[in-house]
Amino acid sequence: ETLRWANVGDILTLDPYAHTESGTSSFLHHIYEPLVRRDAELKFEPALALTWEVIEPTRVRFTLREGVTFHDGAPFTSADVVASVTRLTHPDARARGNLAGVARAEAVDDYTVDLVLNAPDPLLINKLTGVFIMDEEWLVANDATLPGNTTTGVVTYASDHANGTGPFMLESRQPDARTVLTANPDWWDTPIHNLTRIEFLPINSDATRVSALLSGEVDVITPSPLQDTERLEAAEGVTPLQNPSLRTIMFGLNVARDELHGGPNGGTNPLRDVRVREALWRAIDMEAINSRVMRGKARIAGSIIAPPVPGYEAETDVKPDYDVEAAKALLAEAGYPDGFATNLDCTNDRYINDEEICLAIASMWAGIGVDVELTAQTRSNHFPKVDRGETDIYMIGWATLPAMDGFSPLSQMLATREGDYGGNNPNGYSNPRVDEITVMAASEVDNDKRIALIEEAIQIARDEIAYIPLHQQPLSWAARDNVEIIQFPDNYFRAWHYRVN
Amino acid sequence: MSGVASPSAPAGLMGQFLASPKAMISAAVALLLILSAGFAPLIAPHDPFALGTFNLMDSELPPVWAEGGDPRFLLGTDTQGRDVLSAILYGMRVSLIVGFAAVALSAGIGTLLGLLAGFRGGWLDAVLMRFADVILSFPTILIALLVSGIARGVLPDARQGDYAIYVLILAIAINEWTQYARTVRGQTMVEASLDYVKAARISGLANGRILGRHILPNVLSPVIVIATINLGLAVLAEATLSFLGVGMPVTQPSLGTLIRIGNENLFSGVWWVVVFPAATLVMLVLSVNLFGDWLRDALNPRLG
Amino acid sequence: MLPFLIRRLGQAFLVVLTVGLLSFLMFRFVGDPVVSMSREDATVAEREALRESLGLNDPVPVQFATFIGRAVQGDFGISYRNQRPVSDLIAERLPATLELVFAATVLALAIGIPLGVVTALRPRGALSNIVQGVSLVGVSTPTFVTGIMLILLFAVTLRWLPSFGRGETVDLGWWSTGFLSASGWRAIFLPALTLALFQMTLIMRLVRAEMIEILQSDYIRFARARGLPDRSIHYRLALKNALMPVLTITGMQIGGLIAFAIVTESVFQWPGMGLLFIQAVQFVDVPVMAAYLMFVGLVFVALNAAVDVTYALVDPRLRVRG
Amino acid sequence: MRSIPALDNRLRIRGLEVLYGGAAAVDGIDIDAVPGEIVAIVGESGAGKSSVGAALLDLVDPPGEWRASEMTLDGVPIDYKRTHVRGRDISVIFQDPQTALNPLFTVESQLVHMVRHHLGLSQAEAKRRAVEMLDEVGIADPETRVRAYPHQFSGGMRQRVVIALALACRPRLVIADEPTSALDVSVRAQILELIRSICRDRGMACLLITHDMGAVAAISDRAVVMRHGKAVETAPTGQLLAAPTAPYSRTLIAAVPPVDRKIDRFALPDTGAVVSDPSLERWLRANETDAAAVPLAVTGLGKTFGARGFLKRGTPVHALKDVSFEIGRGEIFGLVGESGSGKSTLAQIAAGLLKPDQGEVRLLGKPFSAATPDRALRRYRDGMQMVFQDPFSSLNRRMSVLDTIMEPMHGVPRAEALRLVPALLERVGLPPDVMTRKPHAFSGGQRQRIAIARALAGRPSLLICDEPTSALDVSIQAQILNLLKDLRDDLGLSMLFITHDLPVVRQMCDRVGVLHRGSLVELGATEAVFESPRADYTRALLSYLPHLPELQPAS
Ligand SMILES: Nc1ncnc2c1ncn2[C@@H]1O[C@H](COP(=O)(O)OP(=O)(O)OP(=O)(O)O)[C@@H](O)[C@H]1O
Ligand SMILES: Nc1ncnc2c1ncn2[C@@H]1O[C@H](COP(=O)(O)OP(=O)(O)OP(=O)(O)O)[C@@H](O)[C@H]1O
Ligand SMILES: [Mg+2]
Ligand SMILES: [Mg+2]
Ligand code: NI
Repeated sequence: ETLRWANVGDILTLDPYAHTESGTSSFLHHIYEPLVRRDAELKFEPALALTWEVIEPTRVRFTLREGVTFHDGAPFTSADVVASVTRLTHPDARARGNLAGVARAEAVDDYTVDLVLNAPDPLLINKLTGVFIMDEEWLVANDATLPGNTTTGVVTYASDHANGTGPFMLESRQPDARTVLTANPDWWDTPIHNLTRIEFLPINSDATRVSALLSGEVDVITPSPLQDTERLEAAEGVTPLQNPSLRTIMFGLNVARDELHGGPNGGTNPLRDVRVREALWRAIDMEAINSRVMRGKARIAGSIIAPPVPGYEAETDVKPDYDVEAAKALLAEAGYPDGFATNLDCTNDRYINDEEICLAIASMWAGIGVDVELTAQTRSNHFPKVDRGETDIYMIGWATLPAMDGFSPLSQMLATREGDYGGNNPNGYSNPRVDEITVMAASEVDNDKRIALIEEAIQIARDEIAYIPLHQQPLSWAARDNVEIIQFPDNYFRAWHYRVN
Repeated sequence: MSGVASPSAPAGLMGQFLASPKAMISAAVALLLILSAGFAPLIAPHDPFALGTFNLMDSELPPVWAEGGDPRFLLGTDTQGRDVLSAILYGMRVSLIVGFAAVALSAGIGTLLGLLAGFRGGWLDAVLMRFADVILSFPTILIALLVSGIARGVLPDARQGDYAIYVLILAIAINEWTQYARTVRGQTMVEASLDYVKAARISGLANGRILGRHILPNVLSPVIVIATINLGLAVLAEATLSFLGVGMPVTQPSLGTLIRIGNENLFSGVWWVVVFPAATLVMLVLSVNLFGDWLRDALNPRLG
Repeated sequence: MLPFLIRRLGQAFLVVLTVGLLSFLMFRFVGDPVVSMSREDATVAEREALRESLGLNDPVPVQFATFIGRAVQGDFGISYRNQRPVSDLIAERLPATLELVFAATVLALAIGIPLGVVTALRPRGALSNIVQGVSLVGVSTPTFVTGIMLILLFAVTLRWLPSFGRGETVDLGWWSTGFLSASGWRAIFLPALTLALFQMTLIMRLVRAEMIEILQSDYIRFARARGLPDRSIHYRLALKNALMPVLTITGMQIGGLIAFAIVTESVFQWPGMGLLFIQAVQFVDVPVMAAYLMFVGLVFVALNAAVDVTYALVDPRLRVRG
Repeated sequence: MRSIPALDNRLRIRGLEVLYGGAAAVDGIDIDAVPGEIVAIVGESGAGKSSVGAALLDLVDPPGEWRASEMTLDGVPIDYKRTHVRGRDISVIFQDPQTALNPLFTVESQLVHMVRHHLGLSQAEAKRRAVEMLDEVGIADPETRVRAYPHQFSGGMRQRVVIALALACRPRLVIADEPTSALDVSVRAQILELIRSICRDRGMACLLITHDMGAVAAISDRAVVMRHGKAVETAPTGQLLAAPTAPYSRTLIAAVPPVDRKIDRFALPDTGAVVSDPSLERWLRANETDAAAVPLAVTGLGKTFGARGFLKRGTPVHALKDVSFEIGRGEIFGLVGESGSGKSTLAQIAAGLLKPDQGEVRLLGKPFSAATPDRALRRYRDGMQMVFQDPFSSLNRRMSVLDTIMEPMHGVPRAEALRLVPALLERVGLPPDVMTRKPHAFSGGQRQRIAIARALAGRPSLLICDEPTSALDVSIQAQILNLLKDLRDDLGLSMLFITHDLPVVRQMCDRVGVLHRGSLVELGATEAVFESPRADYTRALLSYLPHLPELQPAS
């Protein structure tokens, strides 16, 4: 059976180490496989590795699956893992951050391989789910052992050819038009799917994508605009598919500066006052946003991480009640009875209905006297601006991927910006205990202790309202009735679980 | 001997106007739209630019006559609960400001440069025309990106909403002045070769005066015609730019922005969010264009 | 002819250099490529290293010199987004865009010219008014709306034509064409129509204006006075004269069409250069943007030259003597 | 002269009317013509001459309509519904050979198209016919020339091509509407001769529409004088020229400048004594500059135009070569020469509108040469004014008469100017109340008067007139010439008078220079040059002059 899959964007490249985009990873997962993959519940499950054990704090041993072949027929062995790890950790590899902390791979025998770490890494397995294994002979034969790189000018054969071990094989690729996969008859796993062929059809324009589904030209679209849900429900033969995702949408608050960009506000930065932050949060009517803007499909959040993510605690996940009067009272208490002026920066092409959400919230904040100057712009302008600290309040979405672990927001968004930490914390949030926890959690190999640490930090962030969480945005896809599809919260498309009837 | 009045006499223009229903209807529609946009703050039932005044819970109400319509919102509300009618009136205002300003700017620059190039000739002409080629090879869309990019770089702390409108005006004007320049240049060259210009020179007029007093009034009528037609095009260009994400911000939507937003809701059944702004835009552009067309024909003595 | 070509070449060089400068200036401001190029959770150091390796920390003149130095050698570098040579990307996308533009131009001429003639022959007739009115409605609607409406009508409701893509393509050397398969023909129709609409109206009006003018000219009056039949006067004699300026404008407009293809291509997912460009803008893929802009500039200059040469070939008054 | 033809008329028109929006441009005219006869239709501009031709071809422009009580060709009523009436039965020769031929088609394809359509010849026969026709109209080497494009022919040859096209299907009647007025004197004579001989040889009737009395005298058998849509007189040509009976015919004939003798003024009945305001006269004379200065002295003037046009092809044109002459005070100096001989170039240099390459001009003592800086030009032009050929383009169509005339009056207070302008208008024979009108409200002759008034307002000592009357019909021309002469006599103006019309020169100028390809080939007192030309070129020019022996002596 053929599955025609229309996605919003094309994959960037076929070279798994030359990009950092999750959409591309999701697609390449059909061709290439990691040592460890996630199952239908997103739990770890052996893939190319059968077992693994920590034999030294910085050395992890993997026993590889035997009898696996690459699409060109070459057998899969430890040499392939070594070559892949070498290629991925090469300084020129765009995606080398995906395997940060791994020094090298050492083959023990044909089916045993050690990963040598710089320091103990509790998240190694998480990272490995995103590390696809390439074939050494193929890389050598095609002179593709070096990853492609913009600066060095290396152009690799691997960027438009592929040879993996995965359930599907590349048949043809026309960028931005059509990439065709065929089922791998020699796949080591027992297929659940009944697909013989996947046609991957990028369609950028939302309306066109929906049209293509309605006209029967494609079987599934990812994503499907939320506002078209009702129309798709009404249409013959197609169904909208919606489920919560891991991505939490929130507002970052700039507490680094003495004054806001949006206004002098009497020489103060109101956002430094936790009461102000609470007031802002209380003034957001998330129910309204969910029912109107998100068509009831989002999950209102009180925590900065989603339930499936390790480190999530239901107790932390509480949103203060929507209460305009209380919000006004809090503002008055903080010394801003007439509100204050601030900028609000949002994307308009990154998250589901991002612009609409911000506009609605700006309007709600205006109701408690906060004078909001809203800027909604494209991501390539939004994020650099955020990173330069030129925003007061800004929108950000965090899915904790690819690790899918609470350590990700902890180290990136909560820890003070210094060294490897706080890469996404440009707004000056700093709490010594959080920083302490971060360092401890980074190398804590006891998972229970580690989770407890993360939970504590996230609770602190919740208490101090370091971020104002809004919701977990839904996954919104749509498909023809004859396809059976599972939506994974990490927004991966795993066609080897799908069937066309 | 008797003087014969030529058919393109100004008095005849008014007469022709009154005789052409097409001209009168299009002018009336254009005027009505322009006026209602101009007086939007007075006639619009709501202020769609004031963030605090709309309520998300009022969102997606259909027009009054449809089932579930709310009398407060004549043409329904958009996905944010904004009154569509008010948004259209205000949006048209933004569109028209962009259109008029861009047309005025481009016509001004283009006419001036065209006059100079046509009158002076030589290297000035060559440089200006080659420059126009370069500009022409940069489509409006790209110029808008360029201008907005530069604005962002030059005004680092400025907020998008503050300068978006100037960016749009500049972007459209930068692209369109070339049309005026080319036309005016050609026309100027024709006029400058006519004997009355020589006569003026012999009468001791300086070049500047000759340009301003003699040539300018005579090259103006094609400029007026292009301007009317470009007004429509500018409004349209603004809409396209908004579609590509370099247009007006959502907080001050223009007609183009409204259509872009509405376009996202094309399938969702809230047709009024896209149909009314789009119809307004088409009506505006159409009436202005029709009028411009008529004006061109009317000013062309051969068709008189 | 030779001095003419030399002049044109010089001019082309200048235009492309200016375009290069402008596009270069533009990159500084469209956004930061580093964000799109790195992982969401990249550390500050990782991003800084990337920025450094891309040369974004060099002084602006150094960057410009490097850029131009490589560009004149035809090396536009490697795309930030796909890590593939930009020249390959452009070459890969060129056929799609050119075929689209070609189809749109043919469509615009095939419909625009007859309509222009018809409306010129009876400038005040009812048919003329209707045609002009309808065509004006067409151009008064933004391209993206027209595109979606056509998709809704022809793809979703009637299911006659595909809503996206190019259909089957056949490779002829490095050129992939959609003209050799039925699905290719079906696929090109809607985008070409969308793109052609504006040109069609322009050509129609131009032909109309020219025809009206020419029909008043002495040589047409003379032809009439010699008793030549109207049909041959209108279509054989007058039209040929009227087409001269149409040729110029059409030629010049092709540059504009390539630019406007950006919108059409993104609505119809037409895998051409416009789509490539718009994605490059979103990603801040500087090398691709630069190459695209310079390429469009070059095409424009080339078209200008081609129009002049054709003009000289078609109009005997301009032909080289001897 | 031949006698009035017999009754076997080729063409017979009775009661022809042409109406434009209700107004009759042709108001009941009868015309007859026999085979081989050339009937001239003359009259002032707008008299309806062309409308007669248009009606005969059923080509009256749409809002207009025509009717006739009788219209027969060889006794058969003309049925315009038949396809081959136009082109095969009746054909036409247009005025301007530059615009009458489609530039994009070869002469052959235009001819072939024509004969194939009307005569149904085969392609090969049609081609043979095309060559024959070119041969017949006197184009040398027709086999090769037939494949040329119109722009590859000179004006005269183009007119021959036009005639070939008109006559290709051997029509029985040809209408020639101003067939020579766009042509040079030398060419004009040849074309007239060609028409004459073809009519005679083929027995074709011809209606010659013209205001050129020379042409009428040279080739027509009979003439119809039209005025305001009516025929005021129809008579054999000789008789009409010698003894016009209708008053209008008399005026018309009197306005024709005679070639063979000089008359003082044209005897025009309706131009009475000019009203002249003494204070205006004083004002006009108040500006007289140093009486000793020579108004205009030209020495060794040379001007070369670079190659021009698309792709910069072609060779440089030497428009003027070493031209020297002087104009004395109160003198009218005539400059003649065929088209392209450099007359206008000289005028423009003298007016400081164009820089010479070599030599020097002195205008009232002020020098002007290649070295003169641009900013000195405004001073240089003081004391000089110019009247241009085309009264339509020489007035700014958006400026009122008042503003136009006031423009050269520097430093004159507005109140004063408001007094002077009406006086000036009266001086040139216009009612003062036209001040507020714009040019479109005036006829060509009236506009030329306004242009003269504007020139006078600059209080010039030297007036340069570049073909001031060639766009006007003879009666208006006579009025303007009279006016200019009066101004010279009353104000002592010096004039550089440029024209290609030799009879006009004879009537106007004291001295004359003949330009030929940029060189001054002859220079002398007018009478002397006319009576005993020295240069061959002058002799040739004079030989083309129409002879109007029958013209009655003007009083
Ligand atoms: N198409 C037209 N529409 C309206 N009036 C016209 C038209 N053509 C000619 N006339 C008018 O008809 C009258 C006669 O014009 P016609 O061209 O026959 O004169 P003419 O004797 O040929 O003049 P000329 O010597 O200037 O060629 C003029 O008053 C003119 O203005
Ligand atoms: N601006 C110019 N550039 C190039 N050549 C020119 C220019 N003006 C005139 N010439 C050429 O110079 C020559 C003289 O032209 P000029 O206009 O002086 O002739 P003319 O005697 O006034 O002719 P006409 O009787 O036709 O008015 C012609 O061959 C003309 O083509
Ligand atoms: Mg006439
Ligand atoms: Mg001349
Ligand atoms: Ni009269």
